Amino acid sequence: MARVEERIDAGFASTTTDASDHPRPRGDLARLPWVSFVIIAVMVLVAVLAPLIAPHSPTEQSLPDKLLPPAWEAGGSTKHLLGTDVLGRDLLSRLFYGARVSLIVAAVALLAGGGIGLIVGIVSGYLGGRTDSFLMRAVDATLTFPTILIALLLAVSLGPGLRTIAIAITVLIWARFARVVRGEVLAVKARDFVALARVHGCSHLRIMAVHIVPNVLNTFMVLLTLHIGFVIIVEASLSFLGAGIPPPTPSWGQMVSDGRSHIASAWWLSVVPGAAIMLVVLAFNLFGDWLRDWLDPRLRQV
Amino acid sequence: MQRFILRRLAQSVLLLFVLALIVFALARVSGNPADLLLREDATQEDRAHLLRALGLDRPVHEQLYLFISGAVRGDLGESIRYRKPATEVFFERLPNTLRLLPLAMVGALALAIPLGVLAAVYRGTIVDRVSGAIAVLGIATPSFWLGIVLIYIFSIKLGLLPSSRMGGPSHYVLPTITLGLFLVAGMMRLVRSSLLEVMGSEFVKLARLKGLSQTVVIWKHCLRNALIPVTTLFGVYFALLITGAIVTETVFAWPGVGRLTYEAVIFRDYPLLQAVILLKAIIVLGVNLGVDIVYAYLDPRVRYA
Amino acid sequence: MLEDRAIATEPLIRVENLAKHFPVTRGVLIARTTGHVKAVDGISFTIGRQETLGLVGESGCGKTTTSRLLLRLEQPTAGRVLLDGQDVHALRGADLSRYHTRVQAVFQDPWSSLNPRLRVRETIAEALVVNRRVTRTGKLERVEEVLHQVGLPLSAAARYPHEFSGGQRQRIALASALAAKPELIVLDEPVSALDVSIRAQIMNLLKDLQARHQLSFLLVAHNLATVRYIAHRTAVMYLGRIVEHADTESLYRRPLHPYTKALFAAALPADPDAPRDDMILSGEVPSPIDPPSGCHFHPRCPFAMEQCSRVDPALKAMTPGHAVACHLY
Amino acid sequence: MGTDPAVVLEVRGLRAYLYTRWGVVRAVDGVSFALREGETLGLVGESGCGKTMTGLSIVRLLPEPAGRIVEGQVLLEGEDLVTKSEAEMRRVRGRRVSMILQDPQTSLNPVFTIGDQILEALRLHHPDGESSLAARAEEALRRVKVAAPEQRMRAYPHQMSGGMKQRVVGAIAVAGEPLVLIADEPTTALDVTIQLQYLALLKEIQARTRLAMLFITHDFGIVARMCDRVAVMYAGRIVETGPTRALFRAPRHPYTEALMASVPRMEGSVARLPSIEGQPPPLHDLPTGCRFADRCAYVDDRCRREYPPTMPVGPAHEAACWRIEPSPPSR
Repeated sequence: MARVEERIDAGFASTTTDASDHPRPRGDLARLPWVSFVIIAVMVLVAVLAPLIAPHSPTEQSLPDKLLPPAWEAGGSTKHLLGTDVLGRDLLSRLFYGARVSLIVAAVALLAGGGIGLIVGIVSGYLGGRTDSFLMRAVDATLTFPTILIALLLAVSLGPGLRTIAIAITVLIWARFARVVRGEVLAVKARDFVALARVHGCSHLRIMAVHIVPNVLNTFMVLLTLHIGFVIIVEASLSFLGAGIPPPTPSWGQMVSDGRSHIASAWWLSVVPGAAIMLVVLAFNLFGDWLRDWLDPRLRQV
Repeated sequence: MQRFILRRLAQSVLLLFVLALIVFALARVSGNPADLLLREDATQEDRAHLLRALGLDRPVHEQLYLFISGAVRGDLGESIRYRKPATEVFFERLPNTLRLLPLAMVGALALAIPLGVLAAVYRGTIVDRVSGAIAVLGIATPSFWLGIVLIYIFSIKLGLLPSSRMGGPSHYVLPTITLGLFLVAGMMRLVRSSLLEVMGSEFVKLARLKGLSQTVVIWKHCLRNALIPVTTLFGVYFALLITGAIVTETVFAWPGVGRLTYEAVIFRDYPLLQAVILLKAIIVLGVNLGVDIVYAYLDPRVRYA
Repeated sequence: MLEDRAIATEPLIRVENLAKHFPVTRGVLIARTTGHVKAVDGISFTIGRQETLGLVGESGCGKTTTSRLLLRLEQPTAGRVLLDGQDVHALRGADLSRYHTRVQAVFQDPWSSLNPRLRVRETIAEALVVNRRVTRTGKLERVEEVLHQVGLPLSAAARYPHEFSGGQRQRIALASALAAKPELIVLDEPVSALDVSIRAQIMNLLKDLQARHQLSFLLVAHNLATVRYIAHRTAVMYLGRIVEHADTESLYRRPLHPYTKALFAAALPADPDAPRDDMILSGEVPSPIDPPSGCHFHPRCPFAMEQCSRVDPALKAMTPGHAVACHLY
Repeated sequence: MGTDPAVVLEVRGLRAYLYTRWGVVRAVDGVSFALREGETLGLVGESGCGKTMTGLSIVRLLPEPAGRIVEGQVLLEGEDLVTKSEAEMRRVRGRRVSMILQDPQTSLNPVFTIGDQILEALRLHHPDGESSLAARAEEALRRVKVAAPEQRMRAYPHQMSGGMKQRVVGAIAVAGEPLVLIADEPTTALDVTIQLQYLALLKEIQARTRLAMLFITHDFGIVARMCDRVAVMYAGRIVETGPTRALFRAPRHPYTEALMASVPRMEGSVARLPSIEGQPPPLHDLPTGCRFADRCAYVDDRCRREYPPTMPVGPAHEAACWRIEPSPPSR
């Protein structure tokens, strides 16, 4: 066991070492946020199995059944557990299919945006110099600019759809990843084992692949998890503004938007999908927080 | 200091230019921009006429020159929906947004800083947990949904507050809460974590060793250091507010530039959207410049660099 | 290797007029050079086979930059580093690969010098894997050999760095330096980050390894007692220059340069009855961006003469093997 | 012994633990010593032996919320500091007990000028007019030999060298004319020639003010130069205390003996240093017996079973080891 007390006089913190140099505190795995974990698991299952478990088609209209309240309200029926919308479509089924959209968009956008951010961060941090200052300027510009406007612009010029929204969210998040990853790369690069790798004669490629990337991967994973919720909210907001996945494909943001004009008479149309968004985002965020504390306690709020 | 400001100014202008290029290019990737401008029932003659009028039949570099020189003069095209110059529409709506934004910003700061400080000072206690829960919920709640829920509860069920449009002070309550809440959450966590970091530093120990009380040390020595990251992020927060205003103004039918953005999207009014984007960019960049100056004042290490 | 041994008279390392100036720049987009930090400013020395050269001085004197130049971690502004007569910075291809096995390093902070994601055996074998074709078994055999040499159990090979204490980590770092059978190991403050009770363990280990494997060391350190214990010869640096250079015994018994005297006087002997010939220097080390004219030490020197501020003193041999750069001699 | 100066600070059976995620770290685990007026006591030990925590316990500034004083007394002129309220402690800190921290680079607040930070300390101790304070602050800087104090008052910490900053920290520490100064490795971050300047400065201040100094260090050279008496700490406990000369001439605890022998000397070369094998036990998992037992050359069964009592071995010299024959202190 490495010794905790070697650091006590230094006040527990050392800037030259990272979390994996410390013994893991006992019992942290047991503090896994089970509730979050279950919510995430249910959402993934529902999204994958939507065609099998959805009681109705999400797009099938049935005007006689329109605006039915949820089963527990007066006038509701067990046929439509969460009621129906203005076109008589089953809310629960739409909710299930909406989960798919949220997850697909999150996966595509995080893979693209996170990937670009990871590469930019590593290149920028490792090479340094002019490449670094140029890339970081671009990052700063993207971060201080209300990038969602670009997303709206894309939606109008390219037409809404999965591709547009994926590009839009990629533009929105790559800079956040790039900045944090670069910071980590700089910290890792300053450590002696990288200089020693050069003394050993490692090529730049090997130094990056063996010595740098594995040491920023924890941070990257945490960052990825912490951004799932963010991406889901952005996707929902874009859908709400009419710049997301076009109808009739159901998405949660669009469902909230559709229900808005009936809020006085059919509150569930907006409230239920919105609550779903909140619950899922909450679950992902708590899970990400836990993962951060466990893997990378140094990574503060980003 | 002056050189620093000049350099930032030059960077901002460069950034605007890049943005203008993006706007210009996006209008053309999906075909001829004229098609974005024409109504659905337009004829071939209408189209040809429009092409000539806007110079879209000329080579691309000439089009770019026309676009940029027009933009510099403040001419960003005519809104399709309003049949007026897009800039004029924007500036008609801007005052309404400017009534809302500062309220939300000040409200968020007034709530986030004390809460963040309390959470840091009473770390691990119930105060910390409650404010932590507020932060987590605030971040997870989509603000468009929050707006709707607030309308349902306070306007429809309780009938206490107006649900939409501008008016007396009561009209400001719900939009301000909706716009400010997610800011409160983010800022509070930032204040807490940066304050905790500062509180662990050696100079805080030294200040305590002088015999200063914990309260004086926190408010005098720590907060100023802890607010430096908050100040640097002020620009980001402002950008977030501009973004948030789109959704909030849409939900509350608030006739500001946020709602205007939504209308431009819904009605596919490309000239209006590009004007809104470029003008908002100018505002955001201006605010960022101001933030840099304040930051230099707060941190002597930057001032004397 | 055979042809290297042929030139028996040639020292292993010969450093000639080595200099490293770092530009000081202002501005971000259009960088202008406003001056140079003369970290190393024209130094020469040799390291023989199985010899330890100690390099001492205060922070900013250029001792670490010198060690980084020898390791090819920096490119020199002027001068050369010769390994067996070959310019180290001109090496390419297979020669370069061979250099990387011949010259190794151990750094100060054992918490920073091991990759936390690699098992100990991978860290140790790195120089072998990169520079030589080794089989998996050959690699593991060598790892076990060096683990044994540095006094660690063989079970350490499969573990990760975080399972070890500072002293054990420094042993791993040493094992990793030994793996490729080097001739020179650059030791940059190898014990100063360790606890007092651990330091002697590592220093003794270094001496044993040198005797057993015919190693040469360049020892960079600020602790004079450590240098005295390990180094055969010692060079004292001040603001990028060597001010005195001698056999360790001769230097410690009779330091000549006023700076060396002050430095030795400031090193407090662990003896309450030691004579206190205090020579407290006034002021601080000047900035290496704009070092004083003439002898760099003259503004702080109690014996400064008129010519000291004008003429830069050259290293003069006072006795065989004892050279000093001072106008007093 | 009747002519001895008065005891100003006495620590009795102090235990200060840290409650961490790794378990309870017994950083200070039964520490006792006394400090007299005008005297310098060296507290020597390796990193992680609890010497810094001892210093922080005295001023009641243990890291929060992990650190807590569990047991014992800290008597300043007979008053127990452990039972004092935070408000009472505030009047103790700076005025009666001061402390200099290890790292001058982070000890000063980067956003305030040097002048502000000195004035802040002075204002607490002299609630009189502002104009006389400025003069006092310049005087304080002059006393720690900072050149051009009028200009330095307006400087920010990042504009000064490490040595200069540590002088400013020193000026702040003695601004309230305290009885006791705790110096926690004040020169570790400084170069040797600057270290000597600083040590000389501390001696000078002490001679002028009859300050009692607790000097925390790991360097026997500094102890030999600065201290009248030494306490050697190992794994949370003091294992040997004695007058500096006696302890250097004849260390009685095996740890002190081995540690002193393992330090290379400036004077005279040795062929081979005797070294202490192994490493100190982890403070969150201490053995029941003597904590040095695993590394001790003279270890026997009793050492592993029972912690040895502290026994006198000479005038004002005591050690905690079973090998010491219990005998009355020679007078």
